[in-house]
Amino acid sequence: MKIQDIKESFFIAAWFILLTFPIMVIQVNPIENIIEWRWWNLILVGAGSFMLSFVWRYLMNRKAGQKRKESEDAEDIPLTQRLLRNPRFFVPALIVLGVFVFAFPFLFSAYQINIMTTALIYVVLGLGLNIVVGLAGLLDLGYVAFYAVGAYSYALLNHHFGLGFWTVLPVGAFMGAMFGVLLGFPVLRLRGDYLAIVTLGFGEIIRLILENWNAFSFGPSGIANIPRPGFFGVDFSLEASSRYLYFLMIAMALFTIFVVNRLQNSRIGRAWIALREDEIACQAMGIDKTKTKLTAFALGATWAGMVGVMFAAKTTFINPASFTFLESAIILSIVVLGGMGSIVGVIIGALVLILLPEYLRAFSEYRMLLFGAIMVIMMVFRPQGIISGVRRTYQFKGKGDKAVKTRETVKQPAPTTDHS
Amino acid sequence: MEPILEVKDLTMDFGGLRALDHLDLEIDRGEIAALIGPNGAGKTTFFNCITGIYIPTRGDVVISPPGKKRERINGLKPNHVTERGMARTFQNIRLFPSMTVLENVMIGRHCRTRSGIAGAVFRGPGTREEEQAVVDKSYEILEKMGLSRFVNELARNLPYGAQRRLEIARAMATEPFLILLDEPAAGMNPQETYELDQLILRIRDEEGISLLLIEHDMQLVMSLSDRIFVMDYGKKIAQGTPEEIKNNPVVIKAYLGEEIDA
Amino acid sequence: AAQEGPIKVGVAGAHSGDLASYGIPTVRAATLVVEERNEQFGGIDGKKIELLVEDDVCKPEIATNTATKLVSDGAHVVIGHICSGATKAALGIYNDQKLVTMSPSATNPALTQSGDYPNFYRTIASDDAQARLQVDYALKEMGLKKLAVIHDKGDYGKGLAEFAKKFIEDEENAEVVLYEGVTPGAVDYSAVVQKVKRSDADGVIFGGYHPEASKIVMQMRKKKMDIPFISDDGVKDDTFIKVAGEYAEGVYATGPRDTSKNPIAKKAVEQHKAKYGEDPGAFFLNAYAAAMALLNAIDVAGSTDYDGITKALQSEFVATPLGIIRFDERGDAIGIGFSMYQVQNGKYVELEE
Amino acid sequence: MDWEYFFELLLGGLTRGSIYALIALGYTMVYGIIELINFAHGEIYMIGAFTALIAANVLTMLGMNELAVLVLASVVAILYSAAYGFTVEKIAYKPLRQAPRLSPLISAIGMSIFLQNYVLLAQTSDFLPFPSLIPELEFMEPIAHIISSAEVIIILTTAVVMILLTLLIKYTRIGKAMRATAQDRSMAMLVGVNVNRVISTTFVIGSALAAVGGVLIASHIGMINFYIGFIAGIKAFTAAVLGGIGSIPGAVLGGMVLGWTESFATGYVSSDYEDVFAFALLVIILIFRPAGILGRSTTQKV
Amino acid sequence: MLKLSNVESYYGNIRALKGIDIEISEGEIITLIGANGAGKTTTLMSICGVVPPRHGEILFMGRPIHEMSPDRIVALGISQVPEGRRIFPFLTVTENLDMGAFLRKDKDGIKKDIEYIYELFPILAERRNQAGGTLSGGEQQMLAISRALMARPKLLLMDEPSLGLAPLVIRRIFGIIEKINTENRTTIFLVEQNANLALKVAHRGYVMENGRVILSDAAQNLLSNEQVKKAYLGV
Ligand SMILES: Nc1ncnc2c1ncn2[C@@H]1O[C@H](COP(=O)(O)OP(=O)(O)OP(=O)(O)O)[C@@H](O)[C@H]1O
Ligand SMILES: Nc1ncnc2c1ncn2[C@@H]1O[C@H](COP(=O)(O)OP(=O)(O)OP(=O)(O)O)[C@@H](O)[C@H]1O
Ligand SMILES: [Mg+2]
Ligand SMILES: [Mg+2]
Repeated sequence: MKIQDIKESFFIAAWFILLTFPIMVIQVNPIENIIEWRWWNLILVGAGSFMLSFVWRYLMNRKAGQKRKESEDAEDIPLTQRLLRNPRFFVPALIVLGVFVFAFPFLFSAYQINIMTTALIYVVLGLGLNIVVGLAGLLDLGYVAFYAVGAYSYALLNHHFGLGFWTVLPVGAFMGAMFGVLLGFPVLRLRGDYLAIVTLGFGEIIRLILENWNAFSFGPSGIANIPRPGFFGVDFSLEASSRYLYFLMIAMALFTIFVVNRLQNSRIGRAWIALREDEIACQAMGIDKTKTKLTAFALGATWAGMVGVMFAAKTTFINPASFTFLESAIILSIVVLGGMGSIVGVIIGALVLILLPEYLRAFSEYRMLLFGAIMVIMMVFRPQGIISGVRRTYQFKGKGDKAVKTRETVKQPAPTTDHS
Repeated sequence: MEPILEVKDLTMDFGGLRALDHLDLEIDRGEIAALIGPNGAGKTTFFNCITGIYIPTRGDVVISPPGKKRERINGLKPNHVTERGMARTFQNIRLFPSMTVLENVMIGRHCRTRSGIAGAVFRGPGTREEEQAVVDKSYEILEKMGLSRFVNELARNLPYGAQRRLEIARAMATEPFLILLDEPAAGMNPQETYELDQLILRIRDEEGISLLLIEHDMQLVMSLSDRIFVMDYGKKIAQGTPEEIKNNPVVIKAYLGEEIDA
Repeated sequence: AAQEGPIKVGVAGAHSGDLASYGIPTVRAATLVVEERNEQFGGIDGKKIELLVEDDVCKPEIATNTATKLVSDGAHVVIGHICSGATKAALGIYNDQKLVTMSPSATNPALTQSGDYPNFYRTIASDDAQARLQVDYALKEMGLKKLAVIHDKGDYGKGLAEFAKKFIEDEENAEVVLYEGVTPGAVDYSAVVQKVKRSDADGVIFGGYHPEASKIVMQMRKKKMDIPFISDDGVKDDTFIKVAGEYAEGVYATGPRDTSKNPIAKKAVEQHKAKYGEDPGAFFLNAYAAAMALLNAIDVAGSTDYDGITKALQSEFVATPLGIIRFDERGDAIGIGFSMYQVQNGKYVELEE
Repeated sequence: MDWEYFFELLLGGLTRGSIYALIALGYTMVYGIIELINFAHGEIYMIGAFTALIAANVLTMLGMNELAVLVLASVVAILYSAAYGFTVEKIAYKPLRQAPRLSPLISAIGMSIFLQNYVLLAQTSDFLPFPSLIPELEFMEPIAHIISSAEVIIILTTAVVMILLTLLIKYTRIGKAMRATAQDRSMAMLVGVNVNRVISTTFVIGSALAAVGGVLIASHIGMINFYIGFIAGIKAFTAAVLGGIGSIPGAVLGGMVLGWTESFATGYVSSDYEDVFAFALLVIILIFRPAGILGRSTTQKV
Repeated sequence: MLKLSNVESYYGNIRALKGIDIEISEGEIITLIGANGAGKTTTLMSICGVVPPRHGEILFMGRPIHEMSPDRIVALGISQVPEGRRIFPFLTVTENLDMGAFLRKDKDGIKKDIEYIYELFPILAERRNQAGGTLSGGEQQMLAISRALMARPKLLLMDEPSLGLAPLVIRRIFGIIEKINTENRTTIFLVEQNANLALKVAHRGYVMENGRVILSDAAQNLLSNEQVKKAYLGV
């Protein structure tokens, strides 16, 4: 068995040496017509892939083994879920977390506060997109467009009319919703990936218009000097204003969690999930497909619009470069990686994906390489996301009794690529 | 007898293929009717046409819900048809597989409840009451259908027969006056079929819901139906009581075969 | 304030992502300058100089993180950022902390002209200065009348083109017959080239970088259009000549004056080749100059004190690869002359005025 | 109407469209079989171009003649792209066969980021001039100002590849296996299709096509860097969807429509908004034909 | 011919088969009956390798097949009429039949067999160029059976072949089952809800409950077994 593994790893190492040979070893300089042979890399690749193949195999075996270990009757609930359900653990944990969240900006540097605020922005974005993708099952690759709408609403309204942050915050949310409906109407009858490409296109259209229509949006040079949110006219130092923004974002995130959680367990939320599962059956159950999808779309967009205002206020400068497709892709990754349909999952996903590149700064130029690799590895070894969604369950005592208690336990397998 | 569903001259073409051919049909209030016919006769297509999934090439579909006005419903979207009180099940089971059994039924209550986004967020007393009522009513239906022990199971993990019953439960949750069942007994063993038989009778007798079922299990059809319609090649070739149909030579030739195992 | 420990120089810019090629040369330039200084003089006043290199991918929102990181890590001055947008976003933070910031490549005029960023300096001419030179050259030296102005929709290219357009329109006997943006990275620019042809322009002014310029020039020349092509600093890059090959002949580009004869510039390029085995990339010399100017200012001021550095930057001339420079109150470099270059026999040659 | 201008725009659009189509073909094949928007496809194309560049330079140094360089460099690029495609599938997608629908998509995005940075780090961030491998044909000289040899070759290659692929899918055994796998994977197993091999083959063919595109397009444009795959990928994806994703002729038609839209939009309106037009057209077409121009209708029998 | 010993199969971590022993000799018709969710479908899928067993052994003509991939198992001569029909929705009827013969090389033979199928099921002939996905339920079922026959298998696994078929057609199908069994000596493993019919054509039968085989006997005996009668034959 061991010999077999080593053999296989040798083969893998040989394959990767061969595979990476031209790119890793040969460096051509067509301008000077020099070719440099970096043989040393060959050894690096060989040794690296040899080692990694063992790690990979180990992890693969573990993944397979994990399934096997759980016996037939064991409750199929992951540890995290069990902990979350246990009030003895849950309540103190929540308190500790609350204290930490509150103390955070007083313990860490402005930089840490700043990136945490950014991460919180993405938490809200992720939760917003989760409504669209995770609950309603509409693959939206242009979500960042609504974020841009919010950000530009603030920047432009402030620039032209001097409107303040608090005035524009609801306006931004409203504009997001408007654009959500605007896009939603024509395209919601599209299925799956066709919807994906159209939303991607829509996202690009918005960005391109912002980039090209100078008279309206100031083009690629963007809008500067956007004021930070005010607090009864108090002027803040950088440090203090970072803290203020942080707490604003915490509040916004809590608000989002509250609303999304309620929506998810409501009549509308159920309709979204049902729509994701089977459109035809849904209609046959009396659900208006278009209206329901549209609400999901518009609601998702509302959060993006709202948090877009926040974004503009935080960076104090915006230009179209912040709203590229890659941004949408990252937000989508947050949702999927965290675990579709799970609020806790999305929060963790956002923290991981946004803080990761920041903490990977230590690896300087290898930062994004590692980031990409980690995305792949996380998906391969945890395809259902960090935390998988759960369905609400109800307890009944007996015939004719009222539902007495509600809690979430049944693990919800995300929809698979089943062709049946 | 007061008809609650009247179909006149219903025709459906798929390209060159005429799946329904000038079909006329009536269902009376409180009736259990059956629609039978060879494979490919157009039975499922008939369901699809009257429930708004397909738009028929021509013809009229008129409903007269008890206590409400007569209404022409062709061209309505499926959800509107359901709102007006016609619910259905599917030949290939179409549940919401990763929702729980209770939630599947709760979805059926959707068109009979109203709370919107604001209600969901603020969760005022009205919404809470409505939600509680949805849960209670859904559970009640599940109990009636003998599914209460599965409430919190995911629909996809249910045995086949239970899934069929769940589909019926879900349809009942929409408070229909007429339920259309497409091969409800398919994949059930005789024992389960017998239970289904009893269940359908109970639905009619206790809830006062009329039923139209498509079925190939003649034993079930003959024992349940008040009236049977027979289709072949998109046309109605016969109609009558089980006795009449059993002995109708046209039906025997086209569908039943020489002897019946009933 | 006098401080213990090393002097920390932040270097911020795009080091990954699609714009990495504009940010990485700056890191290398700063590294070379600082290494040399540390080796030869043991730093400044006996204090070693340390670099804090941070990536901002040219995105404003990341740039604010980068900036706070540099601030938190105790940077004393910053070289960067690379893109004007990111620079603007970051400057607010540096300004609050009173950190002198010097960009080798952010050309947006507002950075110095708006007065919003007193802590900002740059070793590159602003868009309007370049555009001025392009237009003057086209109209006065070459006598062109009908100009097509093309840009790459980017911050830099479009900013420049806007100015060029304005300047041309301000003149009496010249007009802009076509004003158009091309999409960077597109596979083919033939439609735009056709459009230029149809517009009957007698010259093209281009704002943007060399990859787009070379594609447009090649397609123009292949379609037998020989009208002059006047572009900017982003095109004055040897890669352009290499890529466009024979088609590059005759193309004009503006750029900092006479660097090829400047001994410091020669040395800098040599150093780069020795260490990295290739020719330096975009804005390398600007960054080299920025690093030298900042270190010199710290040296002169005797501390990393904001006011001291500011004063030194604005009063002391320093010899850099771009010439002997100092900065005006707004932060633009004085002494970086701009010249027009033309590709002749496969080389950029400075045109005497 | 200025017919010459129109005609030139038409030709320009044709070239551009062929380029999109060539990459879109690989996209559509992969999508067709595992319903995965393979965001890493653009990177495979980029790696193909890089490998060709490296090979061409090495071979030229070794003193080979032009034709030999063209042929050998292309072969090397095709082999390597195919190998990369194969490896990527094995690492990033195969373990996700049973996973939720969107997981492989995220894996693909991660892969795309990884490959971009891999080339960025191992090679350079700068643009590199790409040798014009495609020779200028003598007999084309008189019309060279209208259409270059390289453009003609790109258009022809696209046409030939499309026809070959259509035949492959329609009539060969592997083609049948591909279609079956695409429609119902476990049923395909049950009629004896080796699904893993079919999927691998699809990736290999799609990636090889990306390399063909890489070589042709890079030598047409004359330069490459590590980022070219991204834009090409998005455009190709759009083209594939426009034509009806999963359909081979659809990918080509989609590419053409996209190319022409951009060309005419630039020519008659403004290139500022060429992409806006392209995406707007996409939206409009999909509203009227929700499955793309040649896509099969998605109406389901219930 | 086929021997399952102590086979255990899982869906994720649900143990659907809890140690199954089944033996089938060449030329037999064997039927497997059991309530919904007993694990009948899982048994067939385990034989074919789509749901590979985690424990136990499956021998086909003396060769262990429990670790083989489905395509190799199929190549040994096993084909299946799967539950839920699994018609390739965008292939035409003819193409679907053609896929059934994927592993066969004899072009002429395939052609002849397709014609033969069209004789058996004239409705399919009428629909030959229609996409499989738009067929009616029963038409699809006929197609699924025909597709499996196209492979000319040594062992034919049928999962509820009568599902959704008209009474006339059901009789025809069972006629075909007996015919290919006697004429081609095809071994048949039949899963049926319609236990009455199934036990009439079968030689032997197994009864499953809850992932286990609880009873096996000659078909006649099962038909008269009180327990079976009560649970599966509906009195
Ligand atoms: N969308 C469609 N496109 C083309 N033909 C269709 C379509 N839907 C149904 N048909 C055809 O119409 C005919 C009637 O189909 P339908 O499903 O109504 O039959 P059915 O009576 O329900 O048969 P079964 O008992 O087998 O379910 C069939 O021959 C079928 O092939
Ligand atoms: N894809 C699946 N995922 C999880 N559990 C499954 C899956 N398929 C079947 N099961 C479970 O495995 C058990 C056996 O199912 P199987 O389909 O083999 O039963 P069956 O005897 O064929 O029943 P039926 O008569 O309903 O077809 C059941 O409890 C079922 O819930
Ligand atoms: Mg039917
Ligand atoms: Mg079964």
